[in-house]
Amino acid sequence: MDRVAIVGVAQTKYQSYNPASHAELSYEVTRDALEDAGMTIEDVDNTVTVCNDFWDGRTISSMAITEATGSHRVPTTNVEGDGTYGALMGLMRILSGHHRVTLVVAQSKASEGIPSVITNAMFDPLYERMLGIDAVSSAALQMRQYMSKYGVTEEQCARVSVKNHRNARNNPYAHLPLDISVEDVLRSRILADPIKLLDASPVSDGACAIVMADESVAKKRGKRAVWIEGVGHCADAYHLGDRDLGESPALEAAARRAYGMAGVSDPMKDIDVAELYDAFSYMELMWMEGLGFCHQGEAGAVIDRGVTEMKGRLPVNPSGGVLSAHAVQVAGLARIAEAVLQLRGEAGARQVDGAKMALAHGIEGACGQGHCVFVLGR
Amino acid sequence: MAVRSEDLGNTGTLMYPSRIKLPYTWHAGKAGSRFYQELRDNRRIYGTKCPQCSWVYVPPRETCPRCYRVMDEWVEVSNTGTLLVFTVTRYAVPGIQPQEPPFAIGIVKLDGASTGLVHLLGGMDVNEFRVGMRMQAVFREKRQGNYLDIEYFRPLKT
Amino acid sequence: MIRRVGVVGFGQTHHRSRNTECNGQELIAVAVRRALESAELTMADIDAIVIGNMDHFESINNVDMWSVDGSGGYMKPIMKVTTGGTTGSAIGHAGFYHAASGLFDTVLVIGWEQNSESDTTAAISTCFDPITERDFTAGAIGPLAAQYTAYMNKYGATEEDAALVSVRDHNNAASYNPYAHLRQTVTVEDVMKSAYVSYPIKLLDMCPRSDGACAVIFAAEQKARKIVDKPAWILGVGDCHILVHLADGIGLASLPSLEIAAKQAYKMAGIIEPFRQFDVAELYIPASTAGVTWMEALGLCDEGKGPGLIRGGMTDMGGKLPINPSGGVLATNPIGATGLLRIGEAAFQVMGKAEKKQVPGAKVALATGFGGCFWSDVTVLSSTTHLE
Amino acid sequence: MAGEGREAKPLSITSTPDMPYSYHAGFYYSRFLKELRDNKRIVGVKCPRCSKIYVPPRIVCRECFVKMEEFVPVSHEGTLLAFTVTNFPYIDTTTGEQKKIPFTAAFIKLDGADSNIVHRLDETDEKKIKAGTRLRAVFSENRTGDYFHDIDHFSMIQDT
Repeated sequence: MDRVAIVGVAQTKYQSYNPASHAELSYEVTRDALEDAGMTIEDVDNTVTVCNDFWDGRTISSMAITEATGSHRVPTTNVEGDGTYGALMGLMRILSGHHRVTLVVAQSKASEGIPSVITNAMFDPLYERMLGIDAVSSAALQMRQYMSKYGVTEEQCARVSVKNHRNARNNPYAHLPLDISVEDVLRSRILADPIKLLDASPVSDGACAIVMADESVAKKRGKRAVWIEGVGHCADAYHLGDRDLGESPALEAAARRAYGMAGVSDPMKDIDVAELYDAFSYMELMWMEGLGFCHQGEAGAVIDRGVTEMKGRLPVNPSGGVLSAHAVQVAGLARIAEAVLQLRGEAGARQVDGAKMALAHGIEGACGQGHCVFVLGR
Repeated sequence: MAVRSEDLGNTGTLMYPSRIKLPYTWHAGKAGSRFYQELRDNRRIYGTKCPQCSWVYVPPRETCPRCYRVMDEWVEVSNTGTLLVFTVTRYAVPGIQPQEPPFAIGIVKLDGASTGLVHLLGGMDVNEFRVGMRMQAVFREKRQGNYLDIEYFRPLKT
Repeated sequence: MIRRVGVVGFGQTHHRSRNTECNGQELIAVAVRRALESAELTMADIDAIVIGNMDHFESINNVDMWSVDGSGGYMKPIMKVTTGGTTGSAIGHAGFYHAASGLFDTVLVIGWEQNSESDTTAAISTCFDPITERDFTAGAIGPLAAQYTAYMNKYGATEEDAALVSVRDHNNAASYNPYAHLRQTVTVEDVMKSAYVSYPIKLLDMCPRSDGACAVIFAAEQKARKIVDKPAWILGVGDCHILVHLADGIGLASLPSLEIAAKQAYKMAGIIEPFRQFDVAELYIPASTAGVTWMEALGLCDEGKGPGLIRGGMTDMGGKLPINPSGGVLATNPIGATGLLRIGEAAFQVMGKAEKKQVPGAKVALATGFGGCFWSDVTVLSSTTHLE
Repeated sequence: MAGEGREAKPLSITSTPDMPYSYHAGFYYSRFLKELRDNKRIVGVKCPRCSKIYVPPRIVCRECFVKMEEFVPVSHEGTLLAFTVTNFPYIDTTTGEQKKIPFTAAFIKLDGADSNIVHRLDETDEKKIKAGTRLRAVFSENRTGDYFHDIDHFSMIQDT
């Protein structure tokens, strides 16, 4: 693979609602990412937007941010999926040799809609949709399956939430920095058993942009260039009943691909920091297994040992993760942006010392049906 | 009808209330039409069987997702099965929920099927469901050819 | 190093007003199987999938994930791209970039729409700004009508010129394309007698909306050569999505986005004299009037000379540059598939596989996409890796 | 293998999903809506570089890609550029009911603006409408922060 780097990143602060419009939010991160890259809009030769017609309440949702992201000036496309998929599209544009600098912008104002109604629309209108199932209740089925299959406990899942909300206190962009205990999580209101309020991410408004560049451009950015070492994506079966919800074979396949490209043989050893898509507490544990950081069913024990804490061997979600800020579609791109800050040594109070290789991860669909994995290096 | 824009908190900006409300007619297709016809007319649950991997899919599909083979073998499966997982939804969402919360949803692996069927659970207190329970489909009296022709799955009396 | 990419397979459904026999996934599978058959491939040969449609036509969120039962995406890389009317061309370009990136060798691209599942006009109306435009706008016909009125005034084009485009496309569909949705021959008189939808555009000047799916397989050069003897090489792609507000599309003399996208694609491909170099074109024209006016944006004629090409039969089958042998969008419009159909049809032309639609000896083809807010995508395909 | 080869009659599933959205007007549209509501004023925003005035106001000049911050009033009057008399039935997605037809969508360039707006024209007889006609905004008495109704419609200015 030719070398492509991320040379600029920007995020808004994530919050329960942001008064800026889709275009205004997108302009803000476009401007800031370009500034971070030391570039102007003239340097950008193509863009990728990440918008979703359901969340944005608009057919051709990318239309709203076309001008605000400078996408009307250059070749552009819109990926409807997690932001990591948008970044992947941007990467492919550069790897093709036809483009040198890609701006990727993801934005979400989930506060405009009703998340349950919107995520209910993921389910087959001929079948499961009529059950009123949504992102939360489907995840509850997965959490139960995962726990009963491997004996992972609600306490272990709660520990993820405690860790990530605590980490979020070091992240100025986070929506929900909290100082909570395992008890607080266990005692929080049950949404859909076994998922409790503090096992679930909030839904946030926010935007994120990254600037990617080919080697010739990126080299001029010196140490601020963070290189894309590997990428992989994959989808599992659609109907929940077709899947073993306690396993994530699609993540394993995506990771295998990304690791193969990046030359990662022992992820726990090779990767210094990971930003995972923990829309629910249990997901961080499941994804760690899918990513090969530990064996199946062992992630509960791993978090018990503090391995994924800031001072542990593999800090996971120093940013506070998706549990602490969940702008849908944006969240995966935000994982990439956070990984970039880590590798540049610019992550401030959430910095993992000496991080050289980072992993960023996004999910798509219900219960992590689809996964996209990026391995980034310094 | 004019809409009244509301102040969005203390941000000095406005919020414009609107909606996307539109009728849809989804075609049930080859597999879905037959599935629902059998359910409606005969209270029978059918799946399709893959000629390659031999999985029996319920609800039936025309194509095996795993092998991408056309499945034209129809197999009747039992209306009883095993509860794989469940949850109890305890929050209300206007417009999309078939019942007032709390209500239980589970995945039941019907005897003879290779896949689980996601459906409503009933017939007992929502707090009493357990993984591994034997379940049985309760068919609706007035069946219309849709997913709720099975009203819910209830614990199988032994 | 630039990695060359070719189209190796193409399949489509028999498009119809209502396809009640298939659900969405089954519809997709029909097109996918035909595309695989055309390239003598199986699903196991596919490395990645790109899919696109417009969410609110079928009210399904995360279609990439939902599609897996029909698209073959189980345990494969799959992503969704959607850009409105340009969705079909945008996913085609996304497929091109998948293969050109070196990350994937063989890429399946699927566009589909089951338009009969909802009120298409209503669903389209939701693409306009909810606070300043949506209440008044049911589509782009107003601006298109205004554009043609201005063009008629300026260049002496007539309503009959647009009718000739409608006749050409409808009759091509009827004569040559068994997959087309509308397969009835029409005359200029028929078109002229049909009711005005928005002056000067009449009912028979307009595209229908259809149920249908299309699949195109792209492959990187070495793989492509192994799959077929004569791939359709993608020599150039361009896309330009210019506006946000529909009202700002008024007063566009031609279609600036098409001109810009064409320039990008022509530059990549080395097209200098489009009219001479192209042997056939599949153009996304949403109304026959655009078939008169937009040729100049593509550099196929000088400003104001569109009517001359049409009247002289230059774009008919047997003419110097046949346009829309398939019947184009005026005959078939499953919206998320429409732009990809243009690429697939153009590819089969240069592969010599277009059957009754075939333009004899076609070597270089042009395909376009239109949608969004006067947005355009352009693709240049050729039977040779370099233009002669 | 019961019932092999039996073809089912195609069935369908119908439903009318209702998805509420509270669209955030943002800083630019909010100013626009409030000026309409409170002061019967139509405001645009001016590009500091090329001086183009955009109505409705928006954050960035599409020509210069610079942030615009200067709000300026434009006229209540303008020129009809194009129109569509919509006379085919379709569903109003904000209600789920049939849209009231016919109505005329008028694409208008207001005096003082460099971009166009769309609004309703109070004439549905196509023969009586001509592009180039001068139009004037007619405001509602009861204004609520809804562009579609705070300007009730546009009317043709009669020659005097």
